Amino acid sequence: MSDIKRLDLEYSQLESDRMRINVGPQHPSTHGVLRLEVEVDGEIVTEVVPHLGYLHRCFEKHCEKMTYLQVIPYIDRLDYISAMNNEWPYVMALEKLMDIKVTDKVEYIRVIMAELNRIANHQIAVATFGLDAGAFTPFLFFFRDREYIIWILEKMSGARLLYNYFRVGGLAADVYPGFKEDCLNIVKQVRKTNAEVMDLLIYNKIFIQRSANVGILTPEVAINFACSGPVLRGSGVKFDLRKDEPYSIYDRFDFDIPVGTGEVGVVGDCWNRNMVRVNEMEQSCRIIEQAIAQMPDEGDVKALVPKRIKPPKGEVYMRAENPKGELGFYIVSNGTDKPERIKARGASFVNLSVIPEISKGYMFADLILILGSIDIVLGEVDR
Amino acid sequence: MENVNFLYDLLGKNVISVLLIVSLPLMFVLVYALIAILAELKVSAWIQERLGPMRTGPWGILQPIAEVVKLIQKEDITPDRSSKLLYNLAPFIIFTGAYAAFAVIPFSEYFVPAGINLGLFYIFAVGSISAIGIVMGGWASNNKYSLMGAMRSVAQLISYEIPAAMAVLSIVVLASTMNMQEINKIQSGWFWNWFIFGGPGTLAKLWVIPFTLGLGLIYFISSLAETNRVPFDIPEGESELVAGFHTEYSGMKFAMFFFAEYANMFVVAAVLTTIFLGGWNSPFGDFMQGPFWGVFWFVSKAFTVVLVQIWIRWTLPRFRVDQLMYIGWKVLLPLSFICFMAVSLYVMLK
Amino acid sequence: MIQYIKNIWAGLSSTFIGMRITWKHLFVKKVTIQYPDERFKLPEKARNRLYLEMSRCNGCNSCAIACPVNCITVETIRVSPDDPHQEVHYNGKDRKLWVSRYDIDFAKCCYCGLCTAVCPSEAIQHTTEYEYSVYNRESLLYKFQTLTPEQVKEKERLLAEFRAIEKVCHPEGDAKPAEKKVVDKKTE
Amino acid sequence: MGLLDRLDDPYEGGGIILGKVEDLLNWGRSKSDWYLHFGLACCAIEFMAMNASHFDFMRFGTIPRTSPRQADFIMVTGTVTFKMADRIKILYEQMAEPKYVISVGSCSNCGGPYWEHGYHVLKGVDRIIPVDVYIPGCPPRPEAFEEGMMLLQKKISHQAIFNKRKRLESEV
Amino acid sequence: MLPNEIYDTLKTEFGDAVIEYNDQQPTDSFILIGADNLFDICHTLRDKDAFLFDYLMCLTAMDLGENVGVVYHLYSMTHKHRLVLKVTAPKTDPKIPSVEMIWRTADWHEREAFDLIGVNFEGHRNLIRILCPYDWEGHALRKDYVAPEYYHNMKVSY
Repeated sequence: MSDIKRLDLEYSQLESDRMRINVGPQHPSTHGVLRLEVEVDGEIVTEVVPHLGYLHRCFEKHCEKMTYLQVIPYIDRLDYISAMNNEWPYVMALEKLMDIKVTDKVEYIRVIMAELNRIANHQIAVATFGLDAGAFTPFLFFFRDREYIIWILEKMSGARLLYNYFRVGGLAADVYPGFKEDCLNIVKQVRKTNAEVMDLLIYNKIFIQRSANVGILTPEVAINFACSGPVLRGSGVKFDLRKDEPYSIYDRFDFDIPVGTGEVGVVGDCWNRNMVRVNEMEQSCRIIEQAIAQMPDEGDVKALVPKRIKPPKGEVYMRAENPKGELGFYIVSNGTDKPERIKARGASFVNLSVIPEISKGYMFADLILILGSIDIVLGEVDR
Repeated sequence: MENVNFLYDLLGKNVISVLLIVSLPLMFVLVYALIAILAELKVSAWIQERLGPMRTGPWGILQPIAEVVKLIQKEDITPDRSSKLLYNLAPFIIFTGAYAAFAVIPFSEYFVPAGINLGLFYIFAVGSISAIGIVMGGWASNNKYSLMGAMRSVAQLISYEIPAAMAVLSIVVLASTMNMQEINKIQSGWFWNWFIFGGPGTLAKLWVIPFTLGLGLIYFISSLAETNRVPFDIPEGESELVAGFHTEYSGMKFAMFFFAEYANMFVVAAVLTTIFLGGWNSPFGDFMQGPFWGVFWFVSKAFTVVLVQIWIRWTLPRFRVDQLMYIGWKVLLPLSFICFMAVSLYVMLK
Repeated sequence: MIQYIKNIWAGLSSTFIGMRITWKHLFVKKVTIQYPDERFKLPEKARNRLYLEMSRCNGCNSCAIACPVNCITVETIRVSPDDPHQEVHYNGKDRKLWVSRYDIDFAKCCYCGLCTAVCPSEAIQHTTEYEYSVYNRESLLYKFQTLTPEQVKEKERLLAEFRAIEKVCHPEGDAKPAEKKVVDKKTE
Repeated sequence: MGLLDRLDDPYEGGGIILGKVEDLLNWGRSKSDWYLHFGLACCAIEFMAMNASHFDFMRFGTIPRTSPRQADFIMVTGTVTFKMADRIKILYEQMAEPKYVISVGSCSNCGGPYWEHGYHVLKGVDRIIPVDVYIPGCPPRPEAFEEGMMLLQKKISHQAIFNKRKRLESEV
Repeated sequence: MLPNEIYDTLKTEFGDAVIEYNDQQPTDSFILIGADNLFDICHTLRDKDAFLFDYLMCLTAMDLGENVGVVYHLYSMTHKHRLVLKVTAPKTDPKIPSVEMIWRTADWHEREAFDLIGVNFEGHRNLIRILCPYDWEGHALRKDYVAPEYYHNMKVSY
């Protein structure tokens, strides 16, 4: 495997004692089964080589064998933390391909579901980031709140994690009575916990010391690496598909795009990336409140499409703003009920590729934080 | 010092009584460690709105006993490519270092296993033994994570020894003795006679109180670092170094590390209690003062300090290794010098 | 120098703020649900273990087709007209197919709920039952058929007899082709 | 598995004292289970949720360890791929006896949704390491994890060190 | 800029290298280009002020039967317009110039395409497998792919 090693010349000519450490695939803070081959000079990281594929579950192969409806459970298992968000670009792509308009109620429910799931995802992201820094308690505060969100999602869809809820042209089930009150309570609870965690973790001096000025990602590098989501916004680029390419009904809501401000540290470091997530939770809360207020009570959510979905021959690329970044589905239909090819452009996959670039020269402990701040899910990286 | 040991009076100075006196702290360490483990589990759980162990005995109070029973039965692995002698010796050395410190800890007016005159000096000397054990264990394991953990741990122990020693030295200057029993006796009376509040003295001591408070804080922070507790737990920081220097240890040897960690926590808490918090003295003058109340006060004070350590552990994130050094050398050390000079000035003026 | 002191102060004060928060949480009511003693009430449509109501199942096989992971195996035998056990379906119609085998392998099942959505008679349903951990993986293969092996053989014999008679009556073979309908999605 | 695998020991006996000691030892092992969390995929998130406040796995006396040497059982939560399989085996071999394995979720039970076309998925973790308890679900509810844990505790407390015990009924 | 305008501009600049423009619904309109000039065209697309396609959204390789095709989805952060490029190469010798030097994000996408479809990206600095193990045989997403029976003594099929 000598060709995997790609040392820069200047490094390899230096005479010094370097140690190659294998971080992962089973390591407490690689967020799954990522393996990083790290070369350290004392404590300073000189090279990082990521090795992927420890969770390669052949998603794209399965897509070719399944009907369009059967693909949805597999899509849940891509980014299993935000399964609702995952399904959305897929069904949107098919709706675009088949030229289906969905009703307003469906759109509102989808928005609420996606934003709830976005909050849940960011809670995990911030929590595990704190865990990487050694703070265990905020992790459990966030998970306590996430549980309430999960209960709503479970009441809606029937499952706790992998929902299989979105359908082409509709949804699997209607809202339950009391849904709106539950959502508003969640919003309250999320805000309360966020305020608490701000004090406990985010503005803690030790945490700032650890995460500010670490893993700086400049906007140019971020765009060239096609980073998206909070990673891109943490670098100060105001780019959010919900605003820049408003899909569904996001143009009806009033919300801001939080970007890294450099309030602490510099723009593009781990702290700012993390802060973008915390701020996005607040924006999601705002969207949920508005959507609850605007949502029509009447209307059917069941899809009015034939049981066997047969889109016309064609290709479509649909992308949506996922909590982790841009998730795109490139669907090639050959006119039958099984897709010819589905390519998932995972946000984590692309965001992770920036790791070797931004972690050189920092300490080994920083590498863990940089990895945590990028918020990857290996299901989406390896597919 | 008269150093009355009531057991010697009771039984005479023979082999049995010596053994008894030696083993009493051991019993104490074992029982205390079990309670501390339970406290750690329970406090962490309650802070996080959980319940902690619930299904082993009522409210899970038998949990640590189950852990010990289990650890006895576990297979004891010696990695194939480790340095066998050092690997097997390391846990014992660490535990010895932690346990040896108990020799001079004054539990009560009448009970201190060895009331030597250089008590504080002895504690610092013995406390450094564990560094040898850690580096032995980390190096002999033949594991990169262990090695890195050991190196970090030793660097940390050595750096934080100095501010801690400065803090203790200030109190030595204030008390003009290194005998821990003597230091305790000086602090008798109400709680404002404790050295954390400047020790006994007239109102003129008011200006030195901030400095002694600072010294107490400096010693407490250094003691956190010396026992590898959060926020200074980088030698065994889970998220970076899997389990640090004891990654490769299993079974009883790991239990030794575990016990040594909690014993160390108690040692530093005991030193803090002795030199800053009045040791076995009742905080309320003569109220509840006496040899047996002394044990109660001493243990409860020390255990409160341990609880605070646990409390901090579940609140803070951990430092990075360079920040740790920065705090040790550039923050705590200068501050401890300033406090030391202030205290010296106070003693001179007194 | 001022920055130095500010940093120390920020470090200490934020630590105390954090400790105050954790101290408060030490005494709030705990949220833990102590599972074996008290349980969280699951919503009705929670998707856990599948249950098949055999009397409602008409052997249409649509669940096996809908299943993305092929964990359902259905085998059916046509009911021969002279079968002594004629059964009336839940909707009042006669049973057309005996379900001789209905297996769900819960080791494979992905609990997606697609099979319940397509079932015309609502025979297959997700239940709220989730406690069925086992020591052996074979125990996760659930067999739902109510017919005993002897009954299955009997039905097969009856069908074969009926077919033979039919063949004699209609030698051209305009009747339905004689087959034991083994439905397997893989061959589809 | 060495000492503890003597269920089929031909002779019975051991007497009251050994029996009681054995009870104590088994009690200790069953009540104190340190686990090596082997988070692989979706089930790992539910696993984290189970560790969180609402379900609180620690009630069962389970403490997470990150080093396999100190773990008593390994929880394989997620899809095991071929690239990963060797590592799981190594980790399992690094654990100290007595050791147990809980396989969580469809994927590690038998490949789950990926059993048919998954060219890169190991069809069941029991092909490389012996599994004690299978927890079905995709992913299982946190309560199901806890039920599996109780099942493992039951199994441990029925194991024999000194004298022969009856096999668990459901195990036969 | 709309795709057809981009096509016209490219056509005048590169001539025959730009083969075809397709805007049949419901397919996203795409431009088919020849493999030889891909690098230059991509370079122009990224750097020319009128295009400024600085964001490579997605790179997909697919098995088209006799050919393999690679699809590039481009986006411009400044002009907010998008473009789909398509390249094909024969399956027997699938050589396509690498764009890794233009968009660094293409690095892993191309490695993935090499891993799963077997497209040989010329000029890629580190073209090794990314998802499958390094000693894996065959390219799994090809339509004629047959999974091996055993991998490291572990049975592959159920």
